Amino acid sequence: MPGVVWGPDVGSGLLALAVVLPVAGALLILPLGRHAERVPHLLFMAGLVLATAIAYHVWIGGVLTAAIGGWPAPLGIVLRADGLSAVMLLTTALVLVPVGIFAAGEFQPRTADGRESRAGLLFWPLMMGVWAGLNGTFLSNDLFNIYVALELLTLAAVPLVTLEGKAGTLAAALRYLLFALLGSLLYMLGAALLYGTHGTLDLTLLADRVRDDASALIAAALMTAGLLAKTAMFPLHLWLPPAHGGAPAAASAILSALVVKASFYLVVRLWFDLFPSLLDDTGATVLGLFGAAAILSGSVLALRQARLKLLVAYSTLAQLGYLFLMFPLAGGGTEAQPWTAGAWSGGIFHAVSHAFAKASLFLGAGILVQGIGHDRIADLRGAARSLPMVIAAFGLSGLSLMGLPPSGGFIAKWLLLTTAMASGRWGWAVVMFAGGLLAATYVFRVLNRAMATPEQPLRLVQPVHQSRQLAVLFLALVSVLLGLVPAIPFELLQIGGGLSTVEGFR
Amino acid sequence: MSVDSLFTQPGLYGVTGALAIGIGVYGLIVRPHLVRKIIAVNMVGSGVFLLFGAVADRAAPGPGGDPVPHAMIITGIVVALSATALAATLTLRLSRETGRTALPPEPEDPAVQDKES
Amino acid sequence: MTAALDAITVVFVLAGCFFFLAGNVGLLRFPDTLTRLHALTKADNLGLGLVVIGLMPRMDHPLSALKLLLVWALGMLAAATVGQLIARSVLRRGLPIWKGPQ
Amino acid sequence: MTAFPLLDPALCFVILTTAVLAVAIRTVFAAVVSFIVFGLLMAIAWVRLGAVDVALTEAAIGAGLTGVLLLSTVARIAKHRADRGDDVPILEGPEPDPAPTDPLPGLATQSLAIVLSAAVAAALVAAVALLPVPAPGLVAEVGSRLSETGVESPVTAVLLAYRGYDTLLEIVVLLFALLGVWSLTADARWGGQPGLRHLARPDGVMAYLGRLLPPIGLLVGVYLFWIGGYRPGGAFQAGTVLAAVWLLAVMAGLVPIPKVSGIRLRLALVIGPAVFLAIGLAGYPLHGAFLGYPPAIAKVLIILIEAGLTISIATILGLLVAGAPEERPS
Repeated sequence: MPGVVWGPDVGSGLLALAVVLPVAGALLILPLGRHAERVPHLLFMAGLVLATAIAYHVWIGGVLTAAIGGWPAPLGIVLRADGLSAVMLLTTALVLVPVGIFAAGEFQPRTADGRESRAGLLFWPLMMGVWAGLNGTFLSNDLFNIYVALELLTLAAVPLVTLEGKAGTLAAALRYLLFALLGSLLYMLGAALLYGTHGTLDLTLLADRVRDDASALIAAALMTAGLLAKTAMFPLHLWLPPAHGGAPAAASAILSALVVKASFYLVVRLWFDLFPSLLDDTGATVLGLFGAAAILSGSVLALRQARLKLLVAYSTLAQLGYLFLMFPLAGGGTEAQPWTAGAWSGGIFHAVSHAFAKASLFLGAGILVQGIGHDRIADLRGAARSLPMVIAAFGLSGLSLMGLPPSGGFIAKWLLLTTAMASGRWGWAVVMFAGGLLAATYVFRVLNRAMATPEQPLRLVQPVHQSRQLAVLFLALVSVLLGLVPAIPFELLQIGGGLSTVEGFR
Repeated sequence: MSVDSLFTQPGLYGVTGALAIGIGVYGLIVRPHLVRKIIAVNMVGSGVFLLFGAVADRAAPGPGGDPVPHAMIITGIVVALSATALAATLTLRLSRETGRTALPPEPEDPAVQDKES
Repeated sequence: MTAALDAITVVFVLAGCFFFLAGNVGLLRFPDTLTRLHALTKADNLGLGLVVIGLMPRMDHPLSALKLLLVWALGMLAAATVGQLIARSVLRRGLPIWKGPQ
Repeated sequence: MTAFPLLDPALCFVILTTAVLAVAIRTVFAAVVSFIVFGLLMAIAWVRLGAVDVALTEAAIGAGLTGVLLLSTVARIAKHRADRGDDVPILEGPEPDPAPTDPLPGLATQSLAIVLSAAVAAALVAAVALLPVPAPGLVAEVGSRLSETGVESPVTAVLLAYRGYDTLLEIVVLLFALLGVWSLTADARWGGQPGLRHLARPDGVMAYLGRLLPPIGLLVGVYLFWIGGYRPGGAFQAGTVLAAVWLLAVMAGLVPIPKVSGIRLRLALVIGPAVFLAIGLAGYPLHGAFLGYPPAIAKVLIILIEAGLTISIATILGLLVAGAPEERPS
């Protein structure tokens, strides 16, 4: 084994660093206390470089694997990065950098009188924990190791919800925690059954050994149910809006953009890599129906919200619904007509573009709260004049939610739609159209208010630093850019994806 | 399918684990008090671990067993304690701030949320 | 030799179990906290001690037998302390105390 | 095992009885006590299944520490209630479930819960019956490479060598649980001491125990840490014992509980994962992979990691029980 890292295979050596970096960050920030001001930003930048390097190595050399400690599977834990992992890693890093810049205006480890600030300090290690949990999930090829990474994610994410110390967020955080815990236990239960049946938890080994039988079905059902609870998928979704809507804006952005995607990512891994036969089954239709219910109910509820942050949170429920349409759409294909590819690429692309759009929306809502003192949609008149960058970003991100060109959301929904129509399954297409219309209604409802001219010019209660507005705009621009140059991410996504990604974009 | 395997030693503990999970799920749904819910989640966790332990015992009956699941279960127990500590502190804080020890009914009314901010 | 050791084990462990049983009957049947404490701590300490004595000959190393004794000592220490604390709390809170059959 | 054919069924029956009690019994306090008994019985079940390491962990952490946490939660809730003047102390009167403000689920929810939990249990029983014979596992693989790890206990080899990465993440999870607990401090109290009061009178039995037990506890803790390389034991069990000793000394009023802002405390929290991480990174040049140990020095490295972990685990567990800071920083 010696020489693996320093030899030609530098890329594999980088994988573990993607988890080491944020963990080391948390361990550093804690003793540094109020002197930790600059550390997180340096780490976020380093993380972006690292994620880019990993993606680059995947791009030129294909799938990367690294056996931790030199112990190969099934005895040890193997890290594995294919195109999908690399894309998720990059998305995470690209969202975290602007969110970090945005959050610096709100969370300072040192208070004005030079003491250590509770929220100002703890926000940063908690972010590092979320980041480590995300990277750990995206890179691990071992089902139990993923369980530990998911728990790290949960235990770092839940305190973020209550970080501002508002009493109203406590119940939301508890509901979130209970759902997440039950979800991980169900997931672990499925993993235990797989271990009992096949004697390994390594995804690659399992993919060869899993048969299409009753015990696989029970394990798959348990794991999927657990992960649905963690993803806030209908009908296990009610914990999400109060938790995401009540958290500080920077935390909401991370929770809605990235954290729920980790468990979604796992559902994709399980269904496409481990239990591909399920895609042709009624189970996939059930997932799709849940998705459809989420799209419609989430959008309608978003329409009825009086506050922007809650509107954005309910819109997350709806947008998560689209992700689950990929399961029924991927099934039923033949070699001549590979529905799988279009549905898979569409679903993943939606997850990525929604991450950028939603992060931008939550940060924008946070700026409105800071700048004009509230986020009541009815009283937004004049906001476009006072905070033009934020409202512009809202419009751009809104394109992705509605699925209008040019945006990443358009490409994603277009892929899903064409798959649905090409395979003659009109029902799913109708749901997507309806969801798009509803999204347009709630986006324009906000824009309409914000662009209206007020009777008196809107006065900012507190100045908003330029860098925070730029962070919001940057995220919105990325979500649009994805729609303009989709080819690069698509080629990256297809690396090592096996049957699921062939013929994706073309 | 072999029903006989349920009546071996590991089978017995596997079934006990399965039933403990069922009892825990029931308690989690039905009991409103948050300390009860935390107990119920821990009960589900213990059941999951016991079932996994039965799996390990099948691979190598008697003292020792399969050490890989054992190590995972130890990790799982520590993780469960971590989550319990956080949940307990949240419950405590909720009780001090609001006097409640249960979650409010589904929080769908935006007015409730508006009051909070 | 082994038969004699086995006999010692059986006798002492059974005796220990009897005291555990007695202690638990007392816990269920006695009228107030103090008497229940009395039953529990006395009988359990004795029961644990007898079980320990019964198991000592079965250890393959004298050091392990000593560890068993340490278990007994720690068990008694814990029982004594907890008994004290509970009894004190009964007095401090003024809980009802049994004054003999009415 | 064959001498008492009824031992396992009886144990399983009692385990399930305490499980039902923990859910169904009238007061929350009694439910917590039932759960602790459940946990201790689970520890016996682990011995029956030949998993002594797990039994130790379950008894110390699953039943012991979890129980302490839940009991202190119930007691502190009762104190809040008493402060508000709407209820009685916990040991005398039952903690009402539900409290006056807590809604009960409707009949529909209850029936749904019964159906759902029965379905889950039935599916799992079926899944257990479906497990294949002969059972697959990794017993042989673990044994065949044990010599490269330098430790003799297979479980310790899995925890710190083969799957050391899990354990690294696990200690980080534990640390984040503490950060989560701390994050619930009121801003004005940040930097102060956790809310563990010492209750002992200086000449009382508690103070006596607090003086008598720590040396023994310390010895047991170090022993558990050391024995982990050979037989059941290790950093987590040792850390639990040390945490208990520490809390005892605090409650006996012998040592003050440190402020959460203290730099030495912060360093004690991170030393375990930091040493783990550093040795893991040294694995790149030494053995060509993250967390790779050269067989020649594997044992030394594992002992170093375990020593750091024991310190951090003891500190974190103790502070988790102590809770969020409640005293203002002076």
